[in-house]
Amino acid sequence: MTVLEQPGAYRPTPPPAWRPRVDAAPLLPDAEPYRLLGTAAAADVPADLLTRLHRELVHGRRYNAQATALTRQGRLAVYPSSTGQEACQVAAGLVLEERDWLFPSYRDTLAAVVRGLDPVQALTLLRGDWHSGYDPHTHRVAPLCTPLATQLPHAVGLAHAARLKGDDVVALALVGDGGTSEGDFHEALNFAAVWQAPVVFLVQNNGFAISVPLAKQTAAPSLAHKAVGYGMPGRLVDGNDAAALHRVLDEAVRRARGGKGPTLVEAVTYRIDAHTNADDATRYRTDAEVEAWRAHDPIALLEDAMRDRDLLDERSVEAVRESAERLAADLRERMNQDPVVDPMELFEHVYANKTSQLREQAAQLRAELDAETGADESEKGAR
Amino acid sequence: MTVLEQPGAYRPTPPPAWRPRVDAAPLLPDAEPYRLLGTAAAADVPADLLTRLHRELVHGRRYNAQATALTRQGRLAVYPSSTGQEACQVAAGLVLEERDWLFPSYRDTLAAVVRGLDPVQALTLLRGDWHSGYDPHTHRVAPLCTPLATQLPHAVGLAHAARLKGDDVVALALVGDGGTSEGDFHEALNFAAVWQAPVVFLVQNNGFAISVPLAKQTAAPSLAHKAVGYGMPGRLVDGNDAAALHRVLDEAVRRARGGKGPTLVEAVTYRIDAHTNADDATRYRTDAEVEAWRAHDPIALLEDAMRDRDLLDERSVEAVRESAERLAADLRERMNQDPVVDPMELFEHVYANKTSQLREQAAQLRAELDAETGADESEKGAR
Amino acid sequence: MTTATAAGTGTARKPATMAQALGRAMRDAMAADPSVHVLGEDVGTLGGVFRITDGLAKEFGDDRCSDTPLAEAGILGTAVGMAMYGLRPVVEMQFDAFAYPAFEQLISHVSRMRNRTRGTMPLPITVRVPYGGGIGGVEHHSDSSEIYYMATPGLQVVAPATIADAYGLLRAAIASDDPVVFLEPKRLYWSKGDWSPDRPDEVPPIGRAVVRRPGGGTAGGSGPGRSATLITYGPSVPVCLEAAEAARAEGWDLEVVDLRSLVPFDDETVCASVRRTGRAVVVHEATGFGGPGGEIAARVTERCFHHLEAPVLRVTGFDIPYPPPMLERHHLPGVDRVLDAVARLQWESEFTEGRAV
Amino acid sequence: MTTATAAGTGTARKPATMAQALGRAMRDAMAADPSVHVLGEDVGTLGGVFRITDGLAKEFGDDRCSDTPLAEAGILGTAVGMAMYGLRPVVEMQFDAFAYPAFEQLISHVSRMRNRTRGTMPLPITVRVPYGGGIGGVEHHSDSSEIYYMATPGLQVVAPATIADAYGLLRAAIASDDPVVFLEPKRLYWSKGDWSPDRPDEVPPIGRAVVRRPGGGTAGGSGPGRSATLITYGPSVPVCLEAAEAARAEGWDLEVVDLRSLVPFDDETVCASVRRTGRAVVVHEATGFGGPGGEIAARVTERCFHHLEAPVLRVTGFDIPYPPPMLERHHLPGVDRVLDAVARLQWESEFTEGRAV
Ligand SMILES: Cc1ncc(C[n+]2csc(CCOP(=O)(O)OP(=O)(O)O)c2C)c(N)n1
Ligand SMILES: Cc1ncc(C[n+]2csc(CCOP(=O)(O)OP(=O)(O)O)c2C)c(N)n1
Ligand SMILES: [Mg+2]
Ligand SMILES: [Mg+2]
Repeated sequence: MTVLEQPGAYRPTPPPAWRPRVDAAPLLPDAEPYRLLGTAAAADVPADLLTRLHRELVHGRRYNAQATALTRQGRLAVYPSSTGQEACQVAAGLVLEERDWLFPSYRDTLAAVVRGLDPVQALTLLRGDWHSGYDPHTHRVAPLCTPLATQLPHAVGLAHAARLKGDDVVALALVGDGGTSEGDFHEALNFAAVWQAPVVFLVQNNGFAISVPLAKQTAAPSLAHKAVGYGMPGRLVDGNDAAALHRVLDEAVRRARGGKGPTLVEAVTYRIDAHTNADDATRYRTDAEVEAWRAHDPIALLEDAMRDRDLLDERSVEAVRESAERLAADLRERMNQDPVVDPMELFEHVYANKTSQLREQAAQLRAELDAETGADESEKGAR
Repeated sequence: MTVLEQPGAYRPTPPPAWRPRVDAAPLLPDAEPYRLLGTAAAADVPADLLTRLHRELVHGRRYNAQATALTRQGRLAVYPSSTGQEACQVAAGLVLEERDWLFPSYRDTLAAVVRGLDPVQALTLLRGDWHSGYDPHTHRVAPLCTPLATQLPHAVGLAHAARLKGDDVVALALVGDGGTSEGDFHEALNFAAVWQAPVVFLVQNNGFAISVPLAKQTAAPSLAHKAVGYGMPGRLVDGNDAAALHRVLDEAVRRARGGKGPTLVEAVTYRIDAHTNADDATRYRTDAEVEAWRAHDPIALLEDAMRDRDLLDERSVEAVRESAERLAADLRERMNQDPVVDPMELFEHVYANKTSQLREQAAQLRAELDAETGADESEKGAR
Repeated sequence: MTTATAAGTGTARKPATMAQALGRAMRDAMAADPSVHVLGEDVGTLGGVFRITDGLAKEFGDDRCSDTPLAEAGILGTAVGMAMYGLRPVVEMQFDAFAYPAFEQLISHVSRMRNRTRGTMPLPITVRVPYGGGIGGVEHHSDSSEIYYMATPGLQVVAPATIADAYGLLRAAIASDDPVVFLEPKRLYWSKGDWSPDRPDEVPPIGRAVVRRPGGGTAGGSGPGRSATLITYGPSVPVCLEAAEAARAEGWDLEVVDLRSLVPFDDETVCASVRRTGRAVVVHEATGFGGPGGEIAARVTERCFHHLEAPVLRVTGFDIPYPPPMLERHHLPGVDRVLDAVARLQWESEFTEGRAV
Repeated sequence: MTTATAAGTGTARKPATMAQALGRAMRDAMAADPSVHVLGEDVGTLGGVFRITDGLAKEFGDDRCSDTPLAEAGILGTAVGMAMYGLRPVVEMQFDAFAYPAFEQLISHVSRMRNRTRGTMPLPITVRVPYGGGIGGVEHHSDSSEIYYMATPGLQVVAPATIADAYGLLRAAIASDDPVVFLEPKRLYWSKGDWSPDRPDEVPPIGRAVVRRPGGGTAGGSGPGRSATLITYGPSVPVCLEAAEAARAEGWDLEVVDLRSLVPFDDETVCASVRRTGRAVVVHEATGFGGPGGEIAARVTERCFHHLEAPVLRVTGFDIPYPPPMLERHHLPGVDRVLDAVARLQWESEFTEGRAV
C-alpha cells in the first residue's frame, strides 16, 4: 500500500535496527501457478519419473473409485475421495525419502498408499474398525488427521525434533484450503519458520471446504501469499500437473533437508467428487464447473505430455489399467471380509496401564459379552 | 521464490479461473517504516494536531509514571506500562470518531484514557477490585483484554455487525508483537478480510513479548507482511512518530469507513519499562539497547519537530507539564482511596438471574459476613 | 436407532423430525427478531451438514445466515463481537469435537463477559453443538463434552430430548440474554414425532426438568416400594424410557426425569422424584469419570441422603475415548445396562425371598 | 499465605521452596535423559515468569529449554510432534487460563494418540500448569481447571501439595509414558520445607493418595466416633491440615487424604479412610458445580454407602468466575468453611446433648 508517499530524507537518529530484515521478494509466489506439462520444459522431465507418476495416477484414480464403491456396499463408513487431486497425492507420496515423514489428513489415504502403506490399513479409520490402522513408524506416516490443520504443528515438532537429534529427516504435511483458516495453520507455520524446521506444507487448494468456496475462505491473492508473513517462501503450482508438483515439492524438500527451512506450497486443484459419499455437491456447485475442471484432468494432462514424447502407447496404457484393476480387485476382496474387532480392546490403549476403573469397566464388558455368548450357546443348545 | 523458472508458453486449456485474483503489490508494506517527524513533510502536519498530540504524549508519560508508582504503594495489583509507546497509545486514542470502538489489551489503558475514559475506571482491573471498571458502551471501549489476541475477533465481529446494521462505525484493535503468533490473530484477520469488515488492526511491535525478542517470535520481513496473506494492506510505521502514526491510522480508518475493508498496521516501537512492575527486564535485555531507544523518544521527536516550526516554547511546555502533574495528582489521590467492594456482588452478574445454587451460595456468604460483622460488633461492644 | 417417539402423543398426523423442529426454531426466531444471526461452517448454501439450517440463507439472505471461514475460534470470537454490538448470534459448531478450538473464546469470554462488565455487556449467544454418538461417525464425530461446559460458570447448558423441546428450548436459548451451549443429540435428529410447526407446543423454560414417565403404581408419594428414578437427558432419554418400560416386566416401577438443561439444574424436580422413589440411577453417554453423573449423583445425595435406600448409581459411557463405529454399541449405555444398574440398587432389604434380581 | 510446611518434618536445615524443587526435578530429568526437552513462553532466558525453569537454558542450551513463539496450541502441537519422534517434551503453560488455546490439541491429540495408534505411538508429554488462586492475580490468572482434564480419558492429572511431592511427582510425570497434566498450585510455589535436593525423598508413585494426617484417637479402624475424612489435593491440602488441627479443639478427629493425582484416582486409600471415619468432606478451590468434588463424592458414596453417617459434603470455590484480587478471600475455601462443613456432617445421632456444633 503506497497511499501515503514515503516523505524525503530523514534527519533524526533512526531507531536501532533490532533484527535482521529478510528480503520479502524471494518469498513471494509467482502470479501464475507453476506448470511443466504442456510446456516446452516438459521435455526435460526424466521419462522414468513420468512413467512412475502415470502408473500411480491411474492406480490412484482406480483406488478412489473402488473406495467410493465400498461406501455403497457398506464396507466403508465414509470416504473422502481425492479424485481429481491424484497428482497432489501421488507427488506427495513419491517425493519423500524413506526416512522422511508424511502427515496426511482424512482425504490423503492415497498419498499414504503411494508411500507404501497397505490400503486396507490406510482405510481402517474410514472403515470404522479402529481409529488408525497402522503403526505410524513402519512407513513414517502419521495417523490420518481429522481435526483440521491440527496435524501441522505435529509435523513441525517432529521435523524440529529430528533436526535436534541430528537426523536428516524432512516432514511433509498436507492440508486443505479450508484448513488454512484455522489458527493451528498459522501457529504451525510460524513455529516452523522461527525454528527453521525441515518441513514442507502442501495446501491442496481444491476450491471448496465442503460447500464453502475459496472466495468465502480467503481474500488473499493466493494461499501461497501467506508464506511471506512467516518468512518462508510460498510457491504456487498447478495441482493437476504431476510433474510440476513433483518438481516444486522436490525442490522444497531439498531446501528443508539442506537446513534452509520450511516452504509453503499451494497446489491449485479441484475435488471432482463430492466432499464425501455423504455429501451432495449439486447443492453448492454447477456441473459446468466440474466439467471445466475435468477438461484439466491430471491423468489426461500427463498422458498428453507422455504421448508427445512417445512414452505411452495403447499397450502400456492397457498394462497400467490392468494392474490398477488387480489392485482394486484385491482391495475389494480384502475389504469384503469382516474385520476382526475385539470390544475388549477398547480398554487396552487408553493408558500404558489400565486405571482401576478401566479394569472394573473391562470386567463389566467382559461379563456382558460372556453372558451374550452364554445366551447364544444355550439358545443353540436349545435348538 | 523463483528457484524454478516459469517455463515458456502453455498449451493445454488452463484450469478455470475460479476466483478474482487481487493484485498483491499494493498490499505489501514499504521496506522502511513510514515517518513524518524529522522529514520535510512534517511541515504540512496541522499545527493543532501536533499540539494535541504533544499534550497527550506528555500527559501519557506522566500517567504511566504515576500508575507505576501506584504499584509500589500497593494501590495497583500490577501495571503494564506503555512508557515509550505513548505515540501508539495517543494516536489510537485520538484517531477514532465518537461512534467508533476501541479494543485495548492490558497494556492499553492509556489509549482508553485518551479516548475519554476516567483513568480510575480504566485501572480497575489492575487495581483488583473488579475485572472491568467501566460500561464498555459509554466510551465504546471494550474491556481490557488479557488473553492475548482474543479481542481481535471481537473487534471484527463488532465492526461486521455495525456494517450489517448500516451503522457507520469502525473498530480499532490493539495487539502486541507476541500476540500476532496466536491463532486468534490469524482467524480474526482472515474473517475481517473475507467480510471486508471496517476494522483496523494496530500491532504495537515493542520488540518483546515479556522476555522473548521479536526474532524468536517471527522470521517474517515484518509483521506488516502478514497482511497480504489475508488480502488486506499492511503498513509499517515508526511507532514513536506520533504524527506518522496518526496519519497512517487515520488513512486506515477512512479506508474502513469507506467500505474498503481492514488494514493491518505495524508500529515499530519499544517498551522502555519492564513488562510489568513484577518483571525484571535486565534478565533479557541490555541497558545499551534501552538507551538507544531512549534516543528515539516519541516526545523528544515531536518536540524537536514542533520547535522547528516554532510551535513550542518554554511556557507552553511548562503549561503541559503542569496540567500533567495535576492529572497525576488527581489520579494519585483518587487511587489512594480504598475502593468500595461488596463481596455479595460476586454472585450478581454470573447470569441474568441467579441459579438456585448461586442463591444458596450467596446466602452462605451473606451469613458468613453477618457472622463476621456480628463478631466485630460484639468485640467492639466488649471493648 | 432409538427415537423419541415413545414420548410423543400417538397418531403422527403431522410427523416432524427433531431436525425440522430445530430448523423451524431458528427460522421463527429470525423472523421474529432481526437481530438473530446464524453463522458457522456450511450453514448457508448447504444448510449445514445435518441440514438443520436448510433454507435460512435463502429466506433471510447471506448476511443473516452466513458461511464463515473454517475457524471455530474465529466464529465464536466474531460472534462475541456481534453480540457486543447488540446482535443475537446463533453459532453452529459442525460436530462436538470441533468446538474445542473455540474453547478459549467460550471459557474466557463468552462465559465471563456479563460478569466482567458488571452486567452491562451480556452476550446472548447460542452455541449449537451436534453432540453424542450412535450415528456411526468416525473419530471426533461422536464426543459428549457437556461436562466442560457445565463446569464453566456463566454458561447455560441445554440438551433437548423431544421434538417439542428441540423447538421450544432452542427458541428459549436464542431469546436468553445469557449464552447457551445448546447440545443437539445428533442421533435423535431423525427421530419423528407428532408436532405442529404452526402451533408448536409450549414447553417449560430452560432450567426446569420434567418427569417424562411418572412412577405408575407408586406415584403420588407413596414411598419407595419397588420404584426408582432414572435421571437423564438428551440422547439417553429414549433409552431410559425404553428401560422403564422393560422394567415393568421385572416388577420395577421407574420414574424417568429428563433434565432438559444441565445448567441451570433443577434440583427441585429431581429431588422430589428421588424422595418419592428412594433410589436413583443417572444415565448419560458421556464418560463416567469426572462426567455430569458425578455432579448429579453428589447433589442428589447431599439433598436426599436420608431418603436413599442405595447409593445413586451411574450408567455412562466407559472412561475411554469414544470408540470407532464398529464398537460404539458396546460403549453406549443401553437398556440392559440401565436395568443392570437398577438391579444393583440394593432391593434385598424389601424382598420377598426367592425373587430374582 | 498458607504454606505446606505443616507437612514438613521439622527443623528447616535445608529449607527449599516448591518452586526450587520443581526446577530441580526438571534439571535432574534433563541431566538423566537427553530426550527431555522443556519448551514454553519465557522458559529460556527469563526462566519462566515464576522462575521455575531458571537456569535450565544456561545449563542445557536453548535447544533443550526453548522460548517458543507465543501460541499455546502451537507449543503443545509441536510438543506432540516432538514426542512422536521420541522426545519427552515438558511444556509450560504460563497460567492455567492460558492453557485453553491448547485445548483442542490436548483433547483431540495428546489424550488420544496412544489409543488411536493401538499403543504404538504413546505421547510422553508433561504439561505443567501453574494453577489456582490466592496470589492476588488479575482476571485469568487464578483459574482451577482440573475438571476439564480429569474428564478426558487418556490424560493423567497430578497436583502436588508438598515439596517432596513437587519433585517426586514431576520426575514421575516426566518419566511417564502417558501424557500428564501437572498442576502446580501457584500459591504454594514459595512455601518452604525441609528438603534435600541431593537426596530427594522417595514418594509414592502417581496414582497413590496418602493420608497426610491420620485420625489420631480413632486410627486403626476403631469406627466412626467423632472422626471424618477430608479429601483434598493441591493448594487445599495445607488448608485442610490447618482445619484438622483447629478441629481438635472442637473434639473432632479428622483424617486428611491428599489425593496427589486425580487421574489415576486412588479409590483404595480414600475409601479405606472413609470407611474408618464414616464421614467425608471434599475440599478444593475449583468451582463446585460440575467440579472434581462431584466425582469424588459420587464414587466415595458408591463404594462406602453403608459406612456413611452423612452425605459426603463439598467445600469448594463458589460457582462463579474466579473473583478479582480484592474479593478472592471470600471465594477460596478456608479453614472456617471446612469446619462448618464438618459441623454439618450430622453428628447429632452420636451426640451427648448440649455440645455445640
Ligand atoms: C476443526 C475442524 N472443524 C471442522 C471440521 C469438519 N470438516 C471436515 S472436512 C471440512 C472441510 C475441509 O475443507 P478443506 O480444508 O478445504 O479440505 P478438503 O476437505 O477440501 O480436502 C470440515 C469443515 C473438522 N474436521 N475439523
Ligand atoms: C493466551 C495468553 N497466553 C499467555 C499470556 C501471558 N502473557 C501476558 S503478556 C505476554 C506477552 C505479550 O507480548 P506482546 O503481545 O508482545 O505484548 P506486550 O506485552 O509486549 O505489549 C504473555 C505471554 C496471556 N496473557 N494470554
Ligand atoms: Mg478444500
Ligand atoms: Mg510486545
